[in-house]
Amino acid sequence: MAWTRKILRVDLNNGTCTAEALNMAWAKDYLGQRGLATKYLSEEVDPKCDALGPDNKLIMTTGPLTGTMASTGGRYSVVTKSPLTGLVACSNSGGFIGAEMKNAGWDMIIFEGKSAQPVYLYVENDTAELRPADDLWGKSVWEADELLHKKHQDPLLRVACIGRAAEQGCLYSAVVNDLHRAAGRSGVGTVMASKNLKAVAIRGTKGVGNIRDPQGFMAAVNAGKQVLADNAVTGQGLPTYGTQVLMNVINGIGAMPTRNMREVQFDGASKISGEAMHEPRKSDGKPNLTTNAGCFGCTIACGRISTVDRGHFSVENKPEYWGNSGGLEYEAAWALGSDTGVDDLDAITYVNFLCNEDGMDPISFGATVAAAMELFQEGAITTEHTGGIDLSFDRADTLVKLAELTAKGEGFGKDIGLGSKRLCEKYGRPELSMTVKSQEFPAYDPRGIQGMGLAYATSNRGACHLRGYTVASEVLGIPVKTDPLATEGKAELVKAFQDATAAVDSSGLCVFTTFAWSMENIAPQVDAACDGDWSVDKMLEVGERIWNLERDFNMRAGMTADQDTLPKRLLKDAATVGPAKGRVNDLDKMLPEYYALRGWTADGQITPETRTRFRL
Amino acid sequence: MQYLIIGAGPAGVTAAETLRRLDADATIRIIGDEPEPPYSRMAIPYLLMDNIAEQGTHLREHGNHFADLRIDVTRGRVEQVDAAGHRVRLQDGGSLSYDSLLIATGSSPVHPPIPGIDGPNVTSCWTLADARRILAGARSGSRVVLIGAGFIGSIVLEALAQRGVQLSVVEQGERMVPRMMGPEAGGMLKRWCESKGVSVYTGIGVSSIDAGGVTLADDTRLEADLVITATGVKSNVGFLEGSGVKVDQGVLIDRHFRTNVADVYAAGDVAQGLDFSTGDYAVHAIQPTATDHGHIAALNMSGQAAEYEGSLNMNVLDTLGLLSCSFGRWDGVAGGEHAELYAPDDWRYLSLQFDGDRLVGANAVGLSQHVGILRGLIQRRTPLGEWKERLMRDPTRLMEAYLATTQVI
Amino acid sequence: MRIRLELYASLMGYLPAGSDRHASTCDLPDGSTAHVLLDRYGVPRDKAHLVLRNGVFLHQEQRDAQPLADGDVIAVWPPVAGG
Amino acid sequence: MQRALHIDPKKCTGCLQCEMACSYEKDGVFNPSKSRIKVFTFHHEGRFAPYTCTQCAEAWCQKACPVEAIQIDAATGAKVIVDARCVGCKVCTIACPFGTVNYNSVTGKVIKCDLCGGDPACASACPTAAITYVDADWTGIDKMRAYAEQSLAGTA
Repeated sequence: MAWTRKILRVDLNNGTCTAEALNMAWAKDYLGQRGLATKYLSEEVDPKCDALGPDNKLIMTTGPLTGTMASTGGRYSVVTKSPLTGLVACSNSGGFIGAEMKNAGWDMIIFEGKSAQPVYLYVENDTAELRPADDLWGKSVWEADELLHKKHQDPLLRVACIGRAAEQGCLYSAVVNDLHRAAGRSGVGTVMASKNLKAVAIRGTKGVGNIRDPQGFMAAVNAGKQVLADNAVTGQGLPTYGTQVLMNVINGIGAMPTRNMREVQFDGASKISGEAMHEPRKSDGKPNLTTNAGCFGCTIACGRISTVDRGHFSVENKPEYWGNSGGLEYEAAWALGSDTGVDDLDAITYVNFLCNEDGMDPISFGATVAAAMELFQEGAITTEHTGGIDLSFDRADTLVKLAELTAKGEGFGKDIGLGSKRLCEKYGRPELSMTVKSQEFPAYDPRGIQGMGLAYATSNRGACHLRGYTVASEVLGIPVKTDPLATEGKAELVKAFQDATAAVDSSGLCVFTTFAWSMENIAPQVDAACDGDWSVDKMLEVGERIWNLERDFNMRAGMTADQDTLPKRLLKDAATVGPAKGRVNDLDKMLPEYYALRGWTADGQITPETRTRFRL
Repeated sequence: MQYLIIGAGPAGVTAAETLRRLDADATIRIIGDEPEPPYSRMAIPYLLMDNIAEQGTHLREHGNHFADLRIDVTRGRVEQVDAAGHRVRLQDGGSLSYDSLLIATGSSPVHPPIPGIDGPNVTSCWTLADARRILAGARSGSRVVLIGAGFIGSIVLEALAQRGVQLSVVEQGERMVPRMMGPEAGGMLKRWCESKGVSVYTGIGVSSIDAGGVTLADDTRLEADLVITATGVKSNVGFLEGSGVKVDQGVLIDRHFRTNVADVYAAGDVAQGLDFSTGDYAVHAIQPTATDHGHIAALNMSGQAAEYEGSLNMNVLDTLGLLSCSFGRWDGVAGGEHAELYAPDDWRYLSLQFDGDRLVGANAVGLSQHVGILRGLIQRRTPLGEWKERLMRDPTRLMEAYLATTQVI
Repeated sequence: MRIRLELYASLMGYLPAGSDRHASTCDLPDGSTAHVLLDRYGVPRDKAHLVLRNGVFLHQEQRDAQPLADGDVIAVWPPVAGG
Repeated sequence: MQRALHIDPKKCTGCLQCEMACSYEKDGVFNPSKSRIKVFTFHHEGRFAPYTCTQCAEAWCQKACPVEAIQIDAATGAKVIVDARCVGCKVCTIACPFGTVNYNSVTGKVIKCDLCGGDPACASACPTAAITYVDADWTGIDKMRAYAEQSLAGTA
């Protein structure tokens, strides 16, 4: 129960849409969303396939709680093989389209093959069909969204769409839904573009029922909502300041990756922080932030809705950017700001708008710009390469220009679209790329937060904070405070976070609930909704199974354990300021313990015993 | 005070109830010429669909509703109004006096001069008696020809199709519902009906009807067990001849529902009342207008000088599951702008007509949610300001425009 | 000794009027602890979730026991999180 | 004293908990498309507006109904659809100038807010108190309602 038990399979080669039954045996082992879709991917796709070829598949997937009244129960994920990392990609998004898919009666949509012509998928409850998208191709996400709403004359149609960046091959392109929420990381939008699939437009009016124990479910849901409301973080901190409140915190502890991670503190942090978004602007007296917003069903509402100052150079003659849209979240503000040295809140907000409008992961985009800036500083890139653009650090105008070029795949934007790894290789300085497994880092320097170093190195989708967010414990004291500079106990902490996150990501809930909820709050909601015994232990077991399945896919894709590492800069060049001064990330002290805890061999291979245990 | 109301339809019943609220002591009498308790013609299609029993068409649920309100409902037919004598003469020879008279006699189907239209296999669909004839004659598999695909015809069409008959529809106009919607929307309705197995002939008349069926002007032969006509209605004004009450298409009234004769008022289908959109006087034979008329006429009859703002012409149709609606000047006004979206493959159409920055009319097919705001925007004459341009660019943002211009947001 | 206090997020309201964005400096007697400093500004102890001394987290007991030093920067947040 | 739904759009985050609570209360499933209360998003303005029936005194829907299928709940004053009588003619959906009566094609009846008999599920579910159920005169809703009705009434 809670699952609709129906999958929509879309064959882009033949243009057909077919319904099939959800594999319930797999659902009981993998729950839904991230886990279940990865199982399908793992069974149906050769991990060695070309990520941008017709043999790769793209799966849009919901969890059993997606579309229910469980707080934050609106999540969906896009699962595929990543063109950026060559490994499994699973990008999670909020907004409303996940719930709409569920309301239309589908747990999952699997896209396979490649369409000869640009198409979009239109789903209205049981009816699904591919339609020509020639008029949408070449349009931004925002333009295509408006066209689709008009075409179907339905203001409540929910749209997930790729922008021009994906069409132009930008390797970290996102699938953007509801205008400004995104399945952002690992280039899932690039895969969608490779299939000539521009958009998915869904209208669901069937509703989500099939709750195993409705009364028990509502009791668990209401108890959960109360915990979120009473918790200072989810009840006050996140709604008021959003994730951006971290800007000053992380800077304060000296773990703010700055100017391509050469430094660990950013002098301009407070100017682009969550607090700064509340400050009235000199020009019009209005703050950058207009309001907070919730995704479907979310009673936290950490989302930011903001405007750019109309007089700012980036938008001064562009009234189309004078309205409100989504932003800034911490990771984007960091990547577009600290990592490039830009402390101009309006410029960062505008560039974040562009990332949404044309479907680019702002983390990877900002980090790639930061790498380009260092290459420029080192003389590896010159104005001859850039078409005259001065790529010096700290330049807001450069950031804006590069965003506009990359969004459309023009000029030097083509190179920025390669991502940090390929860019640095192209210009002969691969060591300047701040990536793990070819994916750019997010906003926590592992020299100042040791556990995050291990989390990054072992993440199944390359550098990522959302695979094991030990920041919660090491910095924020959730659930208990640990010392960010210590390595002891971090292997266990990382594993625990990774497994729990995999389970939450498979349920349809948002991982941000875990700032207030433990698995003791989550499991009863899943259990009341779903058939089967969904105890805390079962949830954690499923999380660990998912982690091993992802690892297995990656190994079959050709990944080797020596890729479980960090860039040399983070392992060799000590931090020069702040509490972490003199420290590098001591990955070698944590990794062997981690492998052992995972039931893997000393060289990172999944042991036969572990395989048997998780029925891989 | 003696109030007499001729006609037991929605206008008459609403007027009677309103009068009772305003005046506890008055004598209130409704006189109707059909044998059933007051009922709603709007409900007949649902009777034909077997959704409801006859009782479900009754205007008031409780059998003693009128008795409780001390409203006397009498069966009878008025032959003549003696305005000077403040009396009406009945067909059965009796007469009734009044202090204040409301003419709410409604309208009746028009029968075009087609040979054979008076045949025993031909019926209109207007009264409960008609409905019983159709229920008896239109069984699953019966061949039925429906003449007329205007608003009423289209509602009847829905009911007939639900009965599982083999249905053909003939409409003399160029499209279905020609007085309710433009060519795109009307054409869409026709294609929709055809896709559901109904044969639709537009732009052609019927030349004759006989016991075996219908022959069209181009000699196309449509075999039929039953022929139903829905070729328009006209106000029931015949009995007013010689009364001095002025009649045009319907009874001429002013903004207080007064006729030219003292103490005689008119409301509903029989009245040629103020049209909100045009400022002219016209017969709007629709249910909401009838009840509005009845309500405000009663206010005036009781001495309150309530000035009518006019009725908005509007209709909503469900044609075999395809919803459509029409409001006000759906065909536009001179010098006004027009926003339109047409998606024939998706069975959707939306058309907004503006006069300056005010909405004056609309047509929609496939719109099912918050439809009433179209009435709200038109009838409130809401200045749309910047939302006019936004609607010109994207008419689907109607609800936002409505909220932004009428609510505190 | 001179101490710099930085208050963030919803605690900013405890800064004296005219403070520069997040920070205020004050002189405290030698040996003063973080809690003494917070009391000076009227910051409720239960709202001071993250207390960093020169970027290093102070546990509850340290806030009472650990004497501050001249030039220290104490930065304080209510319960917050992000991601 | 009768109570009314009071809506404060400034507090709304657009989470749709109210829509789910409504559909769950009425239909036993989470289905925003069948909710009697709808949240509208003003993306450009960065605002959210929950919207539902104000239970107006001279109810347009009630007057237009040809079969007396809209009746008044004596306890709450709500205008309530009587499913057993509703024939699905949709006249009320075009008569209500506020657009708060909608047709449900699944049931073939119309639906509208009925205040849940005095304990509105939307208000209970709202996490930010953007929707509350309060004494009618406290909300000023009567004034708003009167204004709305006056400007729309058939008489000048």
